[in-house]
Amino acid sequence: MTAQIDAPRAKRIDPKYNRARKSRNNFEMMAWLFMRLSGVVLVVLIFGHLISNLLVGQGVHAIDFGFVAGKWASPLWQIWDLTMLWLAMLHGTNGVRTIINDYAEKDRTRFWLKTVLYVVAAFTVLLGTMVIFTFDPCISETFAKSLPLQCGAGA
Amino acid sequence: MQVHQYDVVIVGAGGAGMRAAIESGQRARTAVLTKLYPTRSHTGAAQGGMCAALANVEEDNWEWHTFDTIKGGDYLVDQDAAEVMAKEAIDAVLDLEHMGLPFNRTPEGKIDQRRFGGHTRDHGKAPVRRACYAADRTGHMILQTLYQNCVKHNVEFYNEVYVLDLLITETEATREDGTAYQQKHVAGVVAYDLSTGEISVFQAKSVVFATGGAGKVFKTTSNAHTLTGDGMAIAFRRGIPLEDMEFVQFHPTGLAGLGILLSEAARGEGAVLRNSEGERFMERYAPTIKDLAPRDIVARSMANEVREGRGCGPNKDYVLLDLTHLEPAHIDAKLPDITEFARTYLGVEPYTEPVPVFPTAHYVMGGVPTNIKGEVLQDNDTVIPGLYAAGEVACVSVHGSNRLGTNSLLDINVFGKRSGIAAAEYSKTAEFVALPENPEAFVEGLVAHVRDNDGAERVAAIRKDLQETMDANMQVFRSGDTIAKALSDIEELRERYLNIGIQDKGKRFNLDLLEAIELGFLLDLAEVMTVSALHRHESRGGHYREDFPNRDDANFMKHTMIYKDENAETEGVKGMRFDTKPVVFTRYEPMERKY
Amino acid sequence: MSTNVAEPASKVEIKAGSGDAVESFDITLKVRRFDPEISDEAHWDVYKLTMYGTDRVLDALHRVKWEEDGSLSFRRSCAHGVCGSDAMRINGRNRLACKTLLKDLDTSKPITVEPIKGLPVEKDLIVDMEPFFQSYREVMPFLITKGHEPAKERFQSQEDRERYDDTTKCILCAACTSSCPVFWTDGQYFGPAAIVNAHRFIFDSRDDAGDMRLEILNDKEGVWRCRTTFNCSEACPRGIQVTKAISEVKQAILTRSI
Amino acid sequence: MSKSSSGTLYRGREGMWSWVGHRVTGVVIFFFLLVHVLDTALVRVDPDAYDAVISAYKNPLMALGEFGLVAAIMFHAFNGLRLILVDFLKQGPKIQRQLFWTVMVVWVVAVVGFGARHLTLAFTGGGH
Ligand SMILES: Cc1cc2nc3c(=O)[nH]c(=O)nc-3n(C[C@H](O)[C@H](O)[C@H](O)COP(=O)(O)OP(=O)(O)OC[C@H]3O[C@@H](n4cnc5c(N)ncnc54)[C@H](O)[C@@H]3O)c2cc1C
Ligand code: HEM
Ligand code: SF4
Ligand code: F3S
Ligand code: FES
Repeated sequence: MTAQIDAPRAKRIDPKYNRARKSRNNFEMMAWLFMRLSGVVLVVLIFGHLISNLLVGQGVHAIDFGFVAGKWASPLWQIWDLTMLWLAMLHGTNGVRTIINDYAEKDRTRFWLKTVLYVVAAFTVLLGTMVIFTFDPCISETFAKSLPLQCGAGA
Repeated sequence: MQVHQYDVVIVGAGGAGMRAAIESGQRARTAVLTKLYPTRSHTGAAQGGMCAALANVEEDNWEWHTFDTIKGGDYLVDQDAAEVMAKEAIDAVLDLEHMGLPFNRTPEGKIDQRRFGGHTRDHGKAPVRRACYAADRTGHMILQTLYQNCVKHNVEFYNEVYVLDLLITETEATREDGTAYQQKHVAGVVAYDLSTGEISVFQAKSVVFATGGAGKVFKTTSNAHTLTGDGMAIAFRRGIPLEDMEFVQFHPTGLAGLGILLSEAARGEGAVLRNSEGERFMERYAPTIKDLAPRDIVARSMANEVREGRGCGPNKDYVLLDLTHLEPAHIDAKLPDITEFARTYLGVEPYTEPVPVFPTAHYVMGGVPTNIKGEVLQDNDTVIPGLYAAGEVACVSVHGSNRLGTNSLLDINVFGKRSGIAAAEYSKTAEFVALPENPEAFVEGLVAHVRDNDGAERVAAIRKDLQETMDANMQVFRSGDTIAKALSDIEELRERYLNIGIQDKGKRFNLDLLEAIELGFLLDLAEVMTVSALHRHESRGGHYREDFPNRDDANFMKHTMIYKDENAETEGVKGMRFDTKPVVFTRYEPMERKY
Repeated sequence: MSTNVAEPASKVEIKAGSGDAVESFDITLKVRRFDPEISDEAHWDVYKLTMYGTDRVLDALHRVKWEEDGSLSFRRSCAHGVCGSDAMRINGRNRLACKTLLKDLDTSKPITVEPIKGLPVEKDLIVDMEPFFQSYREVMPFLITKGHEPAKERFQSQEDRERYDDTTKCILCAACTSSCPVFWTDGQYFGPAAIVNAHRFIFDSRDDAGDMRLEILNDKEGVWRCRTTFNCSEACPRGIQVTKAISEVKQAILTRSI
Repeated sequence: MSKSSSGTLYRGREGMWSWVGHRVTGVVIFFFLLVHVLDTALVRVDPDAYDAVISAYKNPLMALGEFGLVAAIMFHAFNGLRLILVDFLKQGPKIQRQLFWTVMVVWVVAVVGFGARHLTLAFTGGGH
């Protein structure tokens, strides 16, 4: 049963306690600052989003393809949603990055988790951006009929 | 077993040890061995201040400081040493400031100073502001600052390494007058690593002892659990004498029942002592400086009030420290920690209620005899080359029979620095002294004996009995009878100590084992203290004998020296030899000590 | 400078002191034990003790060590909260055992005592402090000045002295660092204590190396890892506003870079 | 590190628990956001599929889920603002506990308000 007693503490500093390689640049500071700045902006954007989508009029029941199409017909909402998408994704990705940094125990795990995170985040941001920019209300027939001019359909 | 080699080995990382290390570390290959992490040392508990005649707030000079130190020590002070200390005090404070110590400041931005017991202007005319301070955390700041500077200078520490033996070899030598004697040489120390239980030898050209005090001989004490007088006892066991061990300072204001210290700075800032009748009784005992009289006088006055039935509380066994007339803001600025102690530990609010206090064992004036360079003496004047001691473990003697408040933080800085420099310089020219054969044998035997003994006696019980008899018989008031009683109790406890058994038989962090070894040190020291006290048929400074209430300069103006000597017997104690050493006088004639 | 106070009265009325004798009570102490020389697993030991009103958790531990089980190991020295030896987790929170009065705890339930978290446990309540001190040493915790040393003291105004007063109180007990959820994760974070001790010099008007320290704490393991959970501030036995100090350092780094 | 360093849970206070909450809600929102972008992307692919997915959101059970999500967002948002105040207000660290309780009150009010509206809409079936 007796566990081996090796010297619990080397006389001098044990190398395993030495901090991982130093990173002396402003990245963590900028990330920290970004979390706060984006946070403030996100409050406005997300609450605007929630109010318009879930509280005004019929609330969630009003949401359908037409609702979205109607919203994105206005450049204001396009920009709104686009900024929100980017900020939220950057904010969220950085947040999750912090969490991975905290809890991953091995450098390898940390590396892979972060790679997956970045790929997923990049994909999502690009997809979302594309959707907003290349959104085509006319792919829906019902909708195309109600917006004949824009879609140039039914002519 | 491992053997390490260093030019200088410093034992202890309190104020004295680290001050020495800063000097020595820059001059020679130095290791500091300490049983506690450096910042845990008890220097950090010191509160009130460190004296130096900076004259930042009022007229002052080092000569007055010398005089106060000598008078405060009831003329048993070696005056050359006191002069050195008072003179170098100014640089000692400035050194600390330059190292970064955050002193409180005057409106002009200079180091602020405040009053402290026994420090006066112009030879006793009135209290003077001489104590440099940082709130009531002066010791904390000193300890931190010194540690910080050790980090700066990359001093090598061996933390939680207990030194348990000093390696001494002897050679035949002859004195100038032709008499033969055994010259001691220091070869190193033997240490026990708490974390592994390994014993290793540190061979060194110079060794500096800075292991602090021995307050744990008593029950009620301001000292840490770890202040068990290791350095004194280790030196004593190796034939080095102990000087003036009968003089123990009882600090007047320990929290009643607990012993936790409330600094004299409280009185320096205006607090006063009161008895059960609300009387400021110090006006009767020391009409000039009242509550700021030296500690021995105040402590005795308090004990006397209690004895005469004017104590407070359910058992009438303490007096009160009254701060209620001070502004709360002033208290917070100057005495934040000690008022918190009162709140935390006694539940008393010092703004509005007086705090129960009673004398607490505080400081051992005696110790390992050294000269003003910090060199340890093997008798009245023979230096042991390469062996130094500084701080509370040493007896230079700058404190005589009663240390003035703030003079210890000064002592550790002045003599810490001196011994650090001297040790490093010595190591440059000296050779290593050959290690004795089986250098670790003694410690191995000691450890094995304690670990393997399966006796029925418990260490804690013996220690408790020791502390109780010392409190009862060797405290503020003593007499031949009480001292003899203490001594006979100690002899009994020694018998019991032979029969101890500990429960922890492991190697890792075996504090059970070390407490047992420390108890051995305490017993040795208690014995030396009582034997010294029995011999001194007078009252002087911290040593007050009811059977001899007066100072007797004709017979006792001399230091006590106790040696371990198998062939001798003193006061019925076998193995102890008694001797005396003259006091050094320069310019102050003994006078009656009145305040 | 000491303000002059009016000479106190020679005699005052003393209220009849609260003459109550100290009460005694029973407690159950649950201590987390671990000794790798005996077993690789930790376990709980339970002790029933009768203690008194002025007793602290440290007294209870001593009682166990001295009267029941000598192998119980913990560090302690000063016994009044100034040396920083005995930080431990008492009822789930970091405290100094010598500063925690038993009567202030709920004595109807067992009092749990465990080692502080995030540092390797060596035996019972003793942890390896080396990683902690390592971080401390890395922030250059000492005064660095340029130019000549003055013959007298360096001047410092009372306001300048006050500026860093709070962080000079640190006793390096590690209660803060080992209460920090970020420190628990991988032990790489510098931790609040190191930042407190850097703060002590960064804001000392006499010091000339504040920038270097800010640079050190701008590291990826530096101040930015703090998530303002305030465990440190709540744990600090010296009442240091730890999180505030960290915030001030963050702000100093920000203003310096912008 | 030895196993023995685990033990009981650390009894943090407002600061620690709000951080746990902040972290959990942050991750939850993040994953929702990924899904949300994906489902919204359907508008680019097939309106009917989009409507089908969205109608799932209108199911009362999902409404509860949405309610939870919005509650999470609100907690994260309000507490995020608190953290920003703690970081940038001079008095921030000192009043963090008061700020926390303010956040809780505002959050409860907002969540109850939102819940009343959203859940009535969801359970009464709304217009469609
Ligand atoms: C509560 C209190 C308040 C005080 N206030 C003041 C004041 O205001 N002004 C003043 O001038 N004086 C004051 N004093 C006195 C003064 O603080 C001490 O006398 C002084 O700090 C002692 O310093 P030192 O370096 O000799 O010992 P310490 O600081 O006690 O250090 C001893 C060192 O030795 C080490 N050690 C001990 N034994 C061994 C061993 N066997 N092996 C290895 N290492 C060992 C310890 O680890 C420690 O590092 C006060 C004392 C107390 C208790
Ligand atoms: C609504 C407005 C928001 C505000 C005000 C806000 C605010 C913040 C702030 C200030 C932080 C930093 C916390 C810290 O450093 O301790 C943070 C962290 C985080 N946020 Fe947000 N945020 C918001 C929205 C979001 C959204 C939409 C997401 C998801 C995509 C998100 C995910 C995260 C994550 C994962 C973290 C990291 C948590 C941690 O490290 O513990 N946040 N948020
Ligand atoms: S900041 Fe407080 S809790 Fe942290 S080490 Fe210093 S004294 Fe201990
Ligand atoms: S506990 Fe840790 S997260 Fe920050 S506020 Fe204190 S350092
Ligand atoms: S024993 Fe010194 S802080 Fe508790």
